Amino acid sequence: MNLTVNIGNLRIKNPVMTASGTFGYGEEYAEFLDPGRLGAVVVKGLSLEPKEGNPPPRIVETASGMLNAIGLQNIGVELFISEKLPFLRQFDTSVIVNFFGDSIDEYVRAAERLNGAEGIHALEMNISCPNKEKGWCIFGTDPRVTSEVVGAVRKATSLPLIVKLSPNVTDISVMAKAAVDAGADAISLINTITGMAVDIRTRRPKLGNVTGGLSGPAIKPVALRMVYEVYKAVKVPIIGMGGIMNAGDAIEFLIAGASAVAVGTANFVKPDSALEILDGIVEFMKEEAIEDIDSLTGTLRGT
Amino acid sequence: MNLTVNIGNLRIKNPVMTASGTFGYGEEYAEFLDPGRLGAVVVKGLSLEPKEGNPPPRIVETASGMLNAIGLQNIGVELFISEKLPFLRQFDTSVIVNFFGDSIDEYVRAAERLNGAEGIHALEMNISCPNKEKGWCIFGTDPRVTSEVVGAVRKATSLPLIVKLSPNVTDISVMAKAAVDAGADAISLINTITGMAVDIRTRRPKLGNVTGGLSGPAIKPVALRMVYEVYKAVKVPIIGMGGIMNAGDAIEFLIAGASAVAVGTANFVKPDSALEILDGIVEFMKEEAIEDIDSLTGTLRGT
Amino acid sequence: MSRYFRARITENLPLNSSHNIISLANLEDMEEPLPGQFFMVQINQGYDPLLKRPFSIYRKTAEGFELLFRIKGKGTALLKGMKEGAVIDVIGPLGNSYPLPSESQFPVIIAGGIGIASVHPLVERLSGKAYVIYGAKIGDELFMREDLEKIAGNLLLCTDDGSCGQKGTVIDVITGLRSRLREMREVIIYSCGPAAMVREVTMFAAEHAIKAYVSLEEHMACGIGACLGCVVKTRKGYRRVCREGPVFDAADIIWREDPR
Amino acid sequence: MSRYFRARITENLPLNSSHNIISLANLEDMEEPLPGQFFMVQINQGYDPLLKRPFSIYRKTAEGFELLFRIKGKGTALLKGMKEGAVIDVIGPLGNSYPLPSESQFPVIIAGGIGIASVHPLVERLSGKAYVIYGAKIGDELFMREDLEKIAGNLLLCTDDGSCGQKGTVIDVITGLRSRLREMREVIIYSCGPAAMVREVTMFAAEHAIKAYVSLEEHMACGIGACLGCVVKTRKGYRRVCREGPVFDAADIIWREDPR
Ligand SMILES: Cc1cc2nc3c(=O)[nH]c(=O)nc-3n(C[C@H](O)[C@H](O)[C@H](O)COP(=O)(O)OP(=O)(O)OC[C@H]3O[C@@H](n4cnc5c(N)ncnc54)[C@H](O)[C@@H]3O)c2cc1C
Ligand SMILES: Cc1cc2nc3c(=O)[nH]c(=O)nc-3n(C[C@H](O)[C@H](O)[C@H](O)COP(=O)(O)OP(=O)(O)OC[C@H]3O[C@@H](n4cnc5c(N)ncnc54)[C@H](O)[C@@H]3O)c2cc1C
Ligand SMILES: Cc1cc2nc3c(=O)[nH]c(=O)nc-3n(C[C@H](O)[C@H](O)[C@H](O)COP(=O)(O)O)c2cc1C
Ligand SMILES: Cc1cc2nc3c(=O)[nH]c(=O)nc-3n(C[C@H](O)[C@H](O)[C@H](O)COP(=O)(O)O)c2cc1C
Ligand code: FES
Ligand code: FES
Repeated sequence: MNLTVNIGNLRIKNPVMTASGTFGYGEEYAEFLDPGRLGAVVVKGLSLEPKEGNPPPRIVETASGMLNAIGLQNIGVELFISEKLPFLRQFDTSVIVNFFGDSIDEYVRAAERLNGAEGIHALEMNISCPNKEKGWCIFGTDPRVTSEVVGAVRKATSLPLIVKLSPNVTDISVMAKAAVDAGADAISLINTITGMAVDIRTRRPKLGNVTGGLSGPAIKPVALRMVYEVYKAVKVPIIGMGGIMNAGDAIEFLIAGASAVAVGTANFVKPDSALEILDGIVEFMKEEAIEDIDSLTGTLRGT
Repeated sequence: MNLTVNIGNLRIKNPVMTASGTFGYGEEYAEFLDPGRLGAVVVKGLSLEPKEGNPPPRIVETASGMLNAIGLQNIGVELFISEKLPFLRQFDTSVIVNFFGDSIDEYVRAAERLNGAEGIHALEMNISCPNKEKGWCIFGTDPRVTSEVVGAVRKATSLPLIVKLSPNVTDISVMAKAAVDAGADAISLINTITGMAVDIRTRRPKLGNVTGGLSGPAIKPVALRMVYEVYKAVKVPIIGMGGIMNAGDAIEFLIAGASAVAVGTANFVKPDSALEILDGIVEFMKEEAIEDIDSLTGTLRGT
Repeated sequence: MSRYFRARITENLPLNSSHNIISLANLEDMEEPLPGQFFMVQINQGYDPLLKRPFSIYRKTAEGFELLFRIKGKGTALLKGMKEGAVIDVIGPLGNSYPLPSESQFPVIIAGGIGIASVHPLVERLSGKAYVIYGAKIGDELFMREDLEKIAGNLLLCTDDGSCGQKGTVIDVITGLRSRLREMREVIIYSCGPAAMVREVTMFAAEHAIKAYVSLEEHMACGIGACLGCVVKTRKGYRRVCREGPVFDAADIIWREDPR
Repeated sequence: MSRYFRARITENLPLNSSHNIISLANLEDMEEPLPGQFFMVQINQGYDPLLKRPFSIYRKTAEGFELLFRIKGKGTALLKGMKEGAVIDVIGPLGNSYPLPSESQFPVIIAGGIGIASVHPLVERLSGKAYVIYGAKIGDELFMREDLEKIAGNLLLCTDDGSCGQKGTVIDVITGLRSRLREMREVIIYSCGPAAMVREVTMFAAEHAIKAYVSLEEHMACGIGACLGCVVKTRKGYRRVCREGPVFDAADIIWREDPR
């Protein structure tokens, strides 16, 4: 049985990875599952300089989901390379580094710095973050800005480049096309959907940042639809995520067009979810006599 | 205690209404709750001509939500007026007629016909439907098309005009502004978020129409955020909906900026939800010594 | 008397690993159910699962009613886990019912698997007068046989593996009866079971110009006719299983290419 | 030995209408918990509620452990409904713990309401050696008193309504002890309870230059330090309650304007 999939010219050993920001830098979860069995570990989003993040509360549970407003807190590229990367290098898995910036220049400099580091197999650009120059609008909601920033980063790195799309757009396929035309080797989606919650007694937002990102099973139907739309629009591999809790969910994403999947919120619910999902996919392939995982991707029938 | 709220120059007796398509034409639910106690009954979306709708399956349950692909099946404006409206006239409530068209001309003609009918207190335009002329793109995802169709309907009716927005857009406040500038007396939101589900054994979509609209508690955080954004953008009254299951949910929408709320999917779960929610709001107003429901709207603090 | 009431679980008995019979005592009055009608039953505490589940009324009891259910997915798994004493919301009785046979009609009831739940009240109603053909994959899934022996005029059991009754499907059985049926006075078929089986029954009825009423299933949200979610295609257009159905004249149904 | 294991509920006893004590038997080995540590406990079947819930380890038992919990919202309501025999996932023991007092330090433990659950293992550990001040709104919410009488060196109870022990808050009690504390050798305070109370305790400690360790609460997703969701503001920057906490040196905490 062949579980390997290609993300640009990176070959990962199986289609299950962790979603950025839900798996830290791998250390905390290593106790609950062997990172060496994962297709890839995607680390918490990094910026050039350390970022302190948003004031608490940062998390609110919602129906079959959760809102988070971490505010992209991270230790910065330098500390990551010196303190976290060595730990990840021990494992027989691919390390995908998620990163972001609040200006195109910051994106480029972060990408350049990461490019040099040993043990990084691919970069995932988070473009669902505010653009300081353009009055804090989100990079990933305007195809022109998207292609501008992706194009700039593309020049700055020789690593496989994954662009992670924001679902908070009218037509996700337009964003995917813009990213691919600008040089993305792969597309990952979806990032969280912006939402909020209110404490009716204090009449205050339940999140320190007022709004936050919705994740978990609640958003799965939306994520799946967007993966399907992007699959019809671009030729590059897709990493699907959004509410994947079990193998069945993951397989839905593969059938809809994803080549690989990322497990996010599920890690919080069951710390060994990612491997349980991998095992379930293998089980399914046996039952359905599927030899090669690639032959499952985009096989949605009757449409 | 004052529960009445104004939607344009329509005064409804309390802020709780039913969401279009989840309450039929009122007949089925009259057995479970007294429509006369509702602020308003919003009927299933009507088109000029009857519409047969989508092939089954039309419904799939999802985590804390459901996908529907009814395909706007309805009996058409004429039959509604002759066969359903008389029933609704018996009750001491406001009747709000939701309608749509697949061309601007159809919208206008439907509005004109409804305008004449006795016992209709307001119109709610559903612009989350495909535009035949513009290659089936959705009216409500382009501000120019939105203002064009709203402007045309505005001229065709003297009734209070509510424009119901689609959440499948990058910036909901832009759509709200377009609708208001074109003459909308009020804004209602959100309609369903497009999603899908896949049967992994048959590899077919679980919906006959492939994609459908996500509703229920799963979407509440997104709906609440959009109501908050629209409240900051326009001055007209807002009817908030999306996953409202209990009084607490409804009150969150009021605090975020809604003047009234609509109860949708909750009707399916508990057929008397709408009145339970109304009673809960009254209870809350007593506890918090709130005299006038209006004084709750848009009172979100610390932002 | 309201069709929205609460009921307390008095017993929740496993019949085998995948089927339970659950008994409920009504806390409010219930309308008299007709054969073939169903309830929308609450199976959740939180919002996942969210919707009520439709279940045929297997039997009316002195204090309430019984449901016979198969553990299919997460809702029925939760229902299986519900303990005696738990109180749940119920909407119903809902839908139409099996039209009773006229004097001149000889009723043949065909049930496949859990479909027995839907036709059981009809078998009771026609006590002794009906032919009942009841099939399942294995004998272990032919439920309440003793009880059926008593109330069915003539009970023909069959299993795919022959572990109980005749080896074969209900279609094999009814086909075997062809000649016998011909001799009989006008026959009327009532059937409920897996979509594929019900479909074959309608084919059989059409071939032999036999009147047949079948109970169909579709996913439901409201259960009362308001959402238009549960339609099936008929020669009269889309019809709501929860309202115009679940029992349909077999001749009216337009079957989908792939029955699920 | 893993910090992710399953446990079976052996008893789920209501202490009053809004509080239960639940006993669990571990199905796998558990690491030895330290005073002040907590578990992330599964309370769901479907996906709503979704996240595990953090609970202090009230007491370690021969077969497993006990939690003392308040029915706060939907998760704890579900936990209250869980029956003996149910098996749930548990992550832990998690977080840091109360640093034990040095020989020269005299421990004063201050618990408000359900906060007793967090400090109870410390009271056990310091058996007889600590002053314990335990307050609640009403006497009905001062739990396990007999047990505390035994293990606390000196137990001072108080209630807002005076229905049990001294009338007033734990702050009133500790303030009353001021003079006595001064005479004593170096005092160290350990405290857990409602945010507003813990905050006042830290104020008191600051005023009187007393070392204080307090246990804080924040909403949690992972419970193990990965999501950065549970931070509190400290003089060293944001710190994770689930990892650098839940026990913090009171002097380090920067309180929010509105403690919730
Ligand atoms: C009129 C009617 C009467 C029924 N009577 C019985 C009965 O007496 N005994 C019995 O065991 N089953 C009966 N069913 C089927 C039963 O409703 C489903 O097995 C049940 O809803 C499955 O729920 P689940 O959560 O376990 O499965 P899931 O697959 O997890 O359910 C997911 C969603 O699909 C819906 N769904 C799945 N299968 C069906 C189905 N076959 N029909 C309708 N909705 C479905 C569920 O209601 C839910 O909304 C009846 C169905 C209908 C329409
Ligand atoms: C380290 C730690 C130890 C705790 N120990 C205990 C204990 O021993 N006994 C006890 O009764 N309670 C304890 N709590 C509080 C307990 O976790 C909450 O009361 C519980 O999570 C509420 O869940 P709910 O679903 O009933 O409430 P809901 O309000 O419905 O919960 C909604 C969400 O908010 C979170 N939440 C709500 N209140 C709190 C809170 N005070 N702290 C953290 N998260 C919260 C929930 O975990 C959930 O994610 C502890 C909290 C922490 C952080
Ligand atoms: C707590 C938390 C932190 C996250 N941080 C990041 C991040 O730093 N960068 C990023 O691209 N996505 C981040 N995400 C989004 C996830 O990677 C993922 O896209 C999203 O949660 C949907 O997947 P899920 O529903 O499986 O969680 C975060 C999500 C959560 C819940
Ligand atoms: C079965 C169903 C049918 C619907 N039909 C319509 C419709 O005809 N017109 C419309 O504007 N909205 C329609 N909606 C959207 C609802 O009115 C509402 O905007 C949406 O469901 C969100 O609210 P909820 O989460 O409370 O259901 C429909 C929703 C459902 C679930
Ligand atoms: S389930 Fe709503 S119409 Fe039948
Ligand atoms: S709960 Fe995730 S870091 Fe503390």
